[in-house]
Amino acid sequence: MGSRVTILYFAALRDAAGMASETVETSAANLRALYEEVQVRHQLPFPARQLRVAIDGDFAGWEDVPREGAEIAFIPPVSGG
Amino acid sequence: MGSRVTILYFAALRDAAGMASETVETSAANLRALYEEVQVRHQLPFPARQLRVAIDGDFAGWEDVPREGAEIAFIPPVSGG
Amino acid sequence: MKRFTLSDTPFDTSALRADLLDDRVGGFASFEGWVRSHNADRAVLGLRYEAYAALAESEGEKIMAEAMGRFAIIDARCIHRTGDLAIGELAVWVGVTSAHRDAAFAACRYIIDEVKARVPIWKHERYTEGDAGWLHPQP
Amino acid sequence: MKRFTLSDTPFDTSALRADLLDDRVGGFASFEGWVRSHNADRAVLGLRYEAYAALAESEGEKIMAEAMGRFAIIDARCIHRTGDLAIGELAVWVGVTSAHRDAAFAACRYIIDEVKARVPIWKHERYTEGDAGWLHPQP
Repeated sequence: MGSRVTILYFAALRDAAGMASETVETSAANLRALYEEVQVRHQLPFPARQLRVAIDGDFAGWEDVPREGAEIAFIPPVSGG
Repeated sequence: MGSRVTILYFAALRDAAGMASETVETSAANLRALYEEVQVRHQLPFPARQLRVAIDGDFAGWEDVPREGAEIAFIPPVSGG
Repeated sequence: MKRFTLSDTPFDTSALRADLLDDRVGGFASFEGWVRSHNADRAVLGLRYEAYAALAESEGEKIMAEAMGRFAIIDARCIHRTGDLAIGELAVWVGVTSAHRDAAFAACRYIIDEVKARVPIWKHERYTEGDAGWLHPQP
Repeated sequence: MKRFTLSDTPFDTSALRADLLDDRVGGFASFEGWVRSHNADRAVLGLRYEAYAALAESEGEKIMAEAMGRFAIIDARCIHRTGDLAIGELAVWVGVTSAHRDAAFAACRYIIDEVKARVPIWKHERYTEGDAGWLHPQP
């Protein structure tokens, strides 16, 4: 029984994935496992430890569970300012 | 044999002296002695140690000699900004 | 009231400053980030900022609330550009008012440092040599 | 070129800022001192700044040269009002440009601190209770 989630990609992650977002069915136990799935599939250039992760527009923890319908963003190192 | 110098007064010193400047004949050996003369005469509200002194638009030392024709300013604590 | 905003067009700093006018203010400190012609020794043609807008706005607002709580300031604003910028254009503006200058300087510094460290905005630079790339500095 | 000036009329900060535009600039830090409605718990009606102009200009210029030498900055300006000012008017403005923000903040802070400590300018405040007086803070 998986969850359907939408994943947002920004900056170098978007360039590597070749898309700004995708909706996937996942059975990953937590966000770390979900990132590992997509990292392999898209050959994403960052290990999880260099990223932050957000659910529905709030920063979240890597052990959080990908809830059905969630919007999940993997946040590469920022460079504003 | 004294020197003729012009003394400038600013802010509370000017209010106390009742004038912005005066030209005086002085035989004071240095600027400290000159200040002591005018401090007594005008009842100026600061001891020399709270002031700085300038000659001809440059900061000077209290041991400097009042040269003939010099423009001397006693500088009360500043409050710009 | 929003203290942190994103703008996809050039913004007018005098309006932002006027928004902070208050007769209790003695000190106003501000910081502006401008697009430089060179970065890390490479000649830059121009750049683009991309943001995760929803999270950038909430995290930016959180930083402003932290600054209001930590420093004896009267008010503060920050605005950050997104989209394409040319050399010399304003990328970010921070303005802080206080009764005394210590707090205004400290809060202004805190805001720009935290915005650069935490707000999900990314810079994409185009170089005169023809290549381009995202900046993802490792902390 | 003069980096420090006295002005006996209100001045336009956008012209001063424009004077510092340079495509090597990454960070611009500025500080403004505004006339507050209260000082040390007393309600202020307005104030007057008096300067020993010749010495204020040379000492101000010396501070700017010190800042240029001590910090990795590109340029800096400071302007200080003299004469009568109302609540909310701008008393002093400092602007500093640099490639990186550390130096701009540090130099901006240095300039305003040194100007307040060393430049022969005096503030005369008028209070709502009818009295008035010079401010001569003891160091």
